[in-house]
Amino acid sequence: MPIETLIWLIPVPPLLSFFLIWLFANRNKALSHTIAIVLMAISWIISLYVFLTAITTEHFGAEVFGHSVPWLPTGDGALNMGVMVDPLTAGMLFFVPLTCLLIFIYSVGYHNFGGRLDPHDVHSTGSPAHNGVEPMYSRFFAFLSLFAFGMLLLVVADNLLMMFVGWEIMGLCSYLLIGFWHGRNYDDPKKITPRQAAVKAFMTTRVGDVFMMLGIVYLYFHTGTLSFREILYNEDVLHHLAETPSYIVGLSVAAMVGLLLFAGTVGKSAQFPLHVWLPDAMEGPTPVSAMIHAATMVSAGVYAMVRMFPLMSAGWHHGEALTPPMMAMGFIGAFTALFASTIAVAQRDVKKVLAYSTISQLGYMIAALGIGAYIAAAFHLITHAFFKALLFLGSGSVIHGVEHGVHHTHEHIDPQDMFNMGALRKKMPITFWTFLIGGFALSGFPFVTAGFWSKDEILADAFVANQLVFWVLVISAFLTAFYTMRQIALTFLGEPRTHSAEHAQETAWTMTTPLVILSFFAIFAGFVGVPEHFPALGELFHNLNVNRFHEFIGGTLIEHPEAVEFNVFPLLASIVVGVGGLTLGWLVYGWKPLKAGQPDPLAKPLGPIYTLLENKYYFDELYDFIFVRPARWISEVLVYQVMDKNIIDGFLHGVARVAVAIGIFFKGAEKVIINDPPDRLADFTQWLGRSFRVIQTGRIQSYLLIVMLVAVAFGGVYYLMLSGLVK
Amino acid sequence: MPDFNDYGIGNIIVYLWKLLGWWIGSLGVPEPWVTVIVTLVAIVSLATMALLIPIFTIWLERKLAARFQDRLGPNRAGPYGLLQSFADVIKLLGKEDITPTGADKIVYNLAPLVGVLSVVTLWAVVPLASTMVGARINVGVLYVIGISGLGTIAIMMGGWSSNNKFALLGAFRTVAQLVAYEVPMIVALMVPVLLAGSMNVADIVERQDSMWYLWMAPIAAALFFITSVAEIGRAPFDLLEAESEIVAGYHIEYTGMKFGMWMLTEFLHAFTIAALTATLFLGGWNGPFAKEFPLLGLVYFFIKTFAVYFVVVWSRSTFPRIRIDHLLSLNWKFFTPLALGALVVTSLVMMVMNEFAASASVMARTVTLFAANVALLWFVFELIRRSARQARAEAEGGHDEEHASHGGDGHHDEHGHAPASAH
Amino acid sequence: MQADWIFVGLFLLIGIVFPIVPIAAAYVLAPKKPNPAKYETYECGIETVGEAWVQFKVQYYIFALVFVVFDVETVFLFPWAVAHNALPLYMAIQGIIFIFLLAEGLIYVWRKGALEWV
Amino acid sequence: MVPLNWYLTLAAALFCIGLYGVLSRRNAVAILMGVELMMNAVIINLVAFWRYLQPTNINGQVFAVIVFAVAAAEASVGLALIISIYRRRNSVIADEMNLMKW
Amino acid sequence: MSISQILFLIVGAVTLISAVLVVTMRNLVHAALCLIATLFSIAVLFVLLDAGFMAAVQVVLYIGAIAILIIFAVMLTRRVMADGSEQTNSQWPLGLAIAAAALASVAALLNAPVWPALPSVDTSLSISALGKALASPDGYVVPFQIASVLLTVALVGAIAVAGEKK
Repeated sequence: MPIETLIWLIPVPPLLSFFLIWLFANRNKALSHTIAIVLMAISWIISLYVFLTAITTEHFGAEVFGHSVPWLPTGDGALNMGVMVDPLTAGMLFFVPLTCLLIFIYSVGYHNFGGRLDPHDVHSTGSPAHNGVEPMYSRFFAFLSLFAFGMLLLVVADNLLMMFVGWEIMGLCSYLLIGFWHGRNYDDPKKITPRQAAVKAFMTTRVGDVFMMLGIVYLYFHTGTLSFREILYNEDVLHHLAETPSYIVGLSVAAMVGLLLFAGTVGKSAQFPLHVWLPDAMEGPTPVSAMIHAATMVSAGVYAMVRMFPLMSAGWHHGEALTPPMMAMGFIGAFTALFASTIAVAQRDVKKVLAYSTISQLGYMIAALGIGAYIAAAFHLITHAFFKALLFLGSGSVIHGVEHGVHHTHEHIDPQDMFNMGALRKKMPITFWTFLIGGFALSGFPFVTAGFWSKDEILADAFVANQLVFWVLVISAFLTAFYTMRQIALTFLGEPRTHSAEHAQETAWTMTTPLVILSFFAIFAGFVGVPEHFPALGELFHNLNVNRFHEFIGGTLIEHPEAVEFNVFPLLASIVVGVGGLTLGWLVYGWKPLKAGQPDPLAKPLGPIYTLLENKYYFDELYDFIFVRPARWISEVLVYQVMDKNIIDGFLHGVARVAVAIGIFFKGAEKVIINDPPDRLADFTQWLGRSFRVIQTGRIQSYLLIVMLVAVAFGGVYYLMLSGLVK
Repeated sequence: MPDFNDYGIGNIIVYLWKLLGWWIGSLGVPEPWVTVIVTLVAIVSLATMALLIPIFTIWLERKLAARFQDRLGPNRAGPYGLLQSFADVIKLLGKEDITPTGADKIVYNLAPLVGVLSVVTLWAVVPLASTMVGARINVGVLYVIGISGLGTIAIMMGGWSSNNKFALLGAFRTVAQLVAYEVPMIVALMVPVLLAGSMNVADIVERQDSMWYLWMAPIAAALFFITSVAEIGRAPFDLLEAESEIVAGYHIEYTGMKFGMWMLTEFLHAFTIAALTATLFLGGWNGPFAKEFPLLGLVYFFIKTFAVYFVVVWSRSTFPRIRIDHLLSLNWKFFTPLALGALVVTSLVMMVMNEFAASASVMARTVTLFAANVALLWFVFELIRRSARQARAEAEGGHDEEHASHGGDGHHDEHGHAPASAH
Repeated sequence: MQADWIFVGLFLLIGIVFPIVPIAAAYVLAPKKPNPAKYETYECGIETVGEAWVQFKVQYYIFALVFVVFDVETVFLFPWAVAHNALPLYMAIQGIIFIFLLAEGLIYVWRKGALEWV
Repeated sequence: MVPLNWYLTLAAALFCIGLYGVLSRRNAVAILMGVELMMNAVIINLVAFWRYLQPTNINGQVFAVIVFAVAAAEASVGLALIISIYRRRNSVIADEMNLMKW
Repeated sequence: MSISQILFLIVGAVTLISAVLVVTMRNLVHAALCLIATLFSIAVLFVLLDAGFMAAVQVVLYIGAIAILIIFAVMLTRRVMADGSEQTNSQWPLGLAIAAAALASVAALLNAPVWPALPSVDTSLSISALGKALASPDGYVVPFQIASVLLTVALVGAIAVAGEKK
């Protein structure tokens, strides 16, 4: 079968499984997950084959696999629907289906497949199962499959429109999956429920998506095509775009489009200021958090940026001034990285910490792109996907174990709060070790972890490109290492702080296996990107012909970006902050472990800052204050109270009252002669109201009448314009 | 002056026609009008023939019916009672024309005209011989369907305007029946269209020179014949004028010549559908030497038509009247699915043949199509037998016998679907 | 082409004119002896009760409905049938799909019991 | 030859007559008749434009055919609604169908 | 004035007059019959436009099917609308005005531009061309299939709405 056909086939199986489960299998749990997993595996195998073909092709990137057919006929020509695999896509194809598959498998255990259906759940679906199997099991897999379809579609798409379709499908799925436990309610009203979280995520990402769509339309308006090949890998088009000025003074079209598209990414990849949805998205089941909010969807935003990099950097060459979009990416990314990591330091919820670390890591990638470190960004994208998925799944496993304890001991504690854990090392060894690996990868433990290499490359590039960004990133790297250690220490070390933690137990093999596999990649995925002239190791891996990542992905671009020459300072910096952060974390949390009920040792020294961080800089409250309240106020007070009640009614009544008053006055003065006009006026007012009311007959005919009235009016106007009577 | 030798004895009618045209032209009539006039002449002669045929077929039918019932039939008026119909016509002329009080005058008087129109104009597209083709319009078949649709309207008008319960009831029944039977008829008509690749009746006939479509599409032919018999409301489908139930149906109030017009409509329609069946499925004027000798084609055409007409009469005098619910469920649950099936099967066979055996001879195609039809028929009957058996079993299990005796396999569906709904 | 349609048009005219002739003849020839009894509605000699309007079954309407839908189908299928032999397989199959979609509707009506005359 | 705008004007007139019917009739069935008139006006336009502007291109007729299908669907469903309303409320007066009004 | 123009005027007059009758007649059955007349003359118009297929479809579909449906509906619901009763609602003068205005503006609009004359090309588009267009993927196969879905849905919906509630 030609490779193009295979590429077409990659997204199909998940979609198929979605429909199969939805239509036929939603009664049978085993059948559902079998369908989902098997079909996902198929599409993984296909993608793997495509990937291998790609990396074994000489000068891949100069020519790519691609095939497209006309899709939407437009006025001239048609929008094509097509697939394309270039080195970047190949890279994505390497990890996306794999992670999805692992998460599918993980979900089986996570939802206690094989456990009995708790009678309580049967009646109240929509809230997490009580120690039993998830009642909405099949639905979960259907949604996951649909999600995987969206992601793969986005990856293989060869044009912006198709990519956007996949993008939106994922938006929908994240809504569905975050709100998966739509029936769940909490005791304290301030705690956000899955329902609200879903809506929040959907709305927030919409904001970005609208901009992105504008960008797409604008791009199409200027280029007449949306195909990546025709826009991004075509000097003339890029040049044209970079030269043409846009509506906004000082911005070229390329910059304009770039900014708009980046706005989309800001929404999807939860960059500042649209980051608020991601932490709340943790209300969804943990596999969802792992899949959507670590491995794939949020990285889709970054992927989009990497993909559009030639457009972003149109008219930019190494060492020159950054283009506006790149500048925006650089600063927003760096800021997000720092800002999110600071928040993460003070979180208690094991998943929230990871959520914020995700945000900050994404900020890393965006910042890397902003300073032109194309390959570093792609590299970090891939490694991060692995270790962050690993961490999330690990945390899910932890929560699961603790929940088991909770069910065992009937304590009323939050099983996600790290301060209720401790000493899980002995209880859950596999989870511990894998989590440790993931954590070290995240914090960039030197040489042996994937995270180190990718992060180091970003830092190296940043050091050359932009000092400010570099330092910000360094600090956030330090914080990252710190809170990672904090998390590990709180969760696994010390002694148990609750009975639940004591009775926690290791989770099923379906959950641990993915952890092991992912941890493998969390270590070794880094070696493909070891810089060539890195002392010792560089030579070694080069001779082993492992670290071809740079040239491979680099092949995507027209001009192959040359690697920055080796500089020892950023290397030292990343080693220092990595190890330093970890040690500091150890000193604070690991050295003398916390007792039960003891507050966070950071709380005292940091004081108010800590509360500030704990409350995420009060961003939710801020947005609530800036956007939500005013909207509600406008709708309720302004429109209803003021306009309806006061202005309109007030006007009518007022006129009436005035009229009556005048009438009485005149009555008093002159009974007979001028008694009528005011009354008439009053009557007129009433008549006004009545005649307005008449419009609201529930009769279709009178509505149609009005419609036609307007239509005719337009027709007349148009005729006048046609005949030149009206300019 | 057209030369007789160009036409020859076999084409004499056309020769005379051309001669007429030349003669009128020689009188100095401008060209377009000549065409109009000669066309009018042709039409008038054709229409006259169409209107005179019933006078003969009524006699024929009565004769045949009598024979089937072992009687003599009309035998006083003229030799073999040949003049019987003329006597009837004269009688009708002598009858007083009554329009009942409360009747809707205009519609009442318009109805029979529309009725006649809806039948006579069918002859516009029936090719009588290779050189005698009325209108070669490329939508002939649709034209036939549409015009017979007018007949439905006529019946509706007649029944409604008479201001008579029986008439209205009859009209409603009729329309329900006609409308219902039009569905399988249309679908069946699609089969010859599909085979011929044209809706032009003349083309369809010409395509049949080597093989009648009766053999290529037996099911469609049978369906078309049966449904059109239902369309004309002949026994066994003559519920529209079931004397025993609704007296005479929609034309109960009509008397005199208007009644005569309704009669004319019915008999002419009977003959017309015979002609259509002959045209669409029996090869129309096709036959040995019909091409070289068009007059012969005319003869063939009428032979075939009368053969079919004979079958109509035969079935009329043989089968008992069907009850209306049976009639309709027969249509919806047997004819319609069967017609669709026949269409699908034909299409599939032709598809495969065009794809893989494009060079297959007509004979081969015919054999395959025939086999496919037979297979389909066998399959359908197997289905019916099975469901009927099931229905009977259920009926013996307490259901009233009447439901079990229905044809069609709807009942086991319906029973399986809602067991209680049967009673 | 046009000539053929002229033929049809004239035929329609003739078709409406022809039956008028005998009716007119009858109008001339037939006797006229008006008599109120004659003009009453004929119901086998019994006095008519109530107006001609009778409550009708909705079933009539249902059948007309199914008929309409199948009639529209013909509009689409006739061109397909005409073109059928000239179409490649993948195009000819479309008609089959079309038919199956409609058969689906028929089956629904059937299952719903709307085809029963009860 | 007949100029195109004769056809268009005819269609417009037909449309407006139908519109008047729709706007002013009380009986729902009569309203539907008006709708049918409007539909036919549309179809006339389609065919006329096809004939005058793109006679060699089949699209005009395809469009008309599709409008036919839509019209048929509209008529059947609309009448079905009327019938069912009639059977529930024994009325076909559009004004009296005010269950959802206000 | 050529023959075709005279023909057009006659047919058009029939169309419009019967259309007016459709919307004005008190007796709905008469109105329905006038509707049939209108539809038929429209079919003739199609013939004048060389659209024979359209004409045939018009007769088959509108006269043969939809008109029947309408007449059935009229007859089924006839009792409640005694022909004597008021047939127009309170807003009919307004409706009339609107319709007239619409006609005026539209007529003004479409008589403003200069329309192309009747092209004298061979318009005998074979019906098989139509069939091909309906069945070919780069033609109208999707509308074709959607139409059948639409019809099925209409059938199901109508039956569900109008069917007997057992």
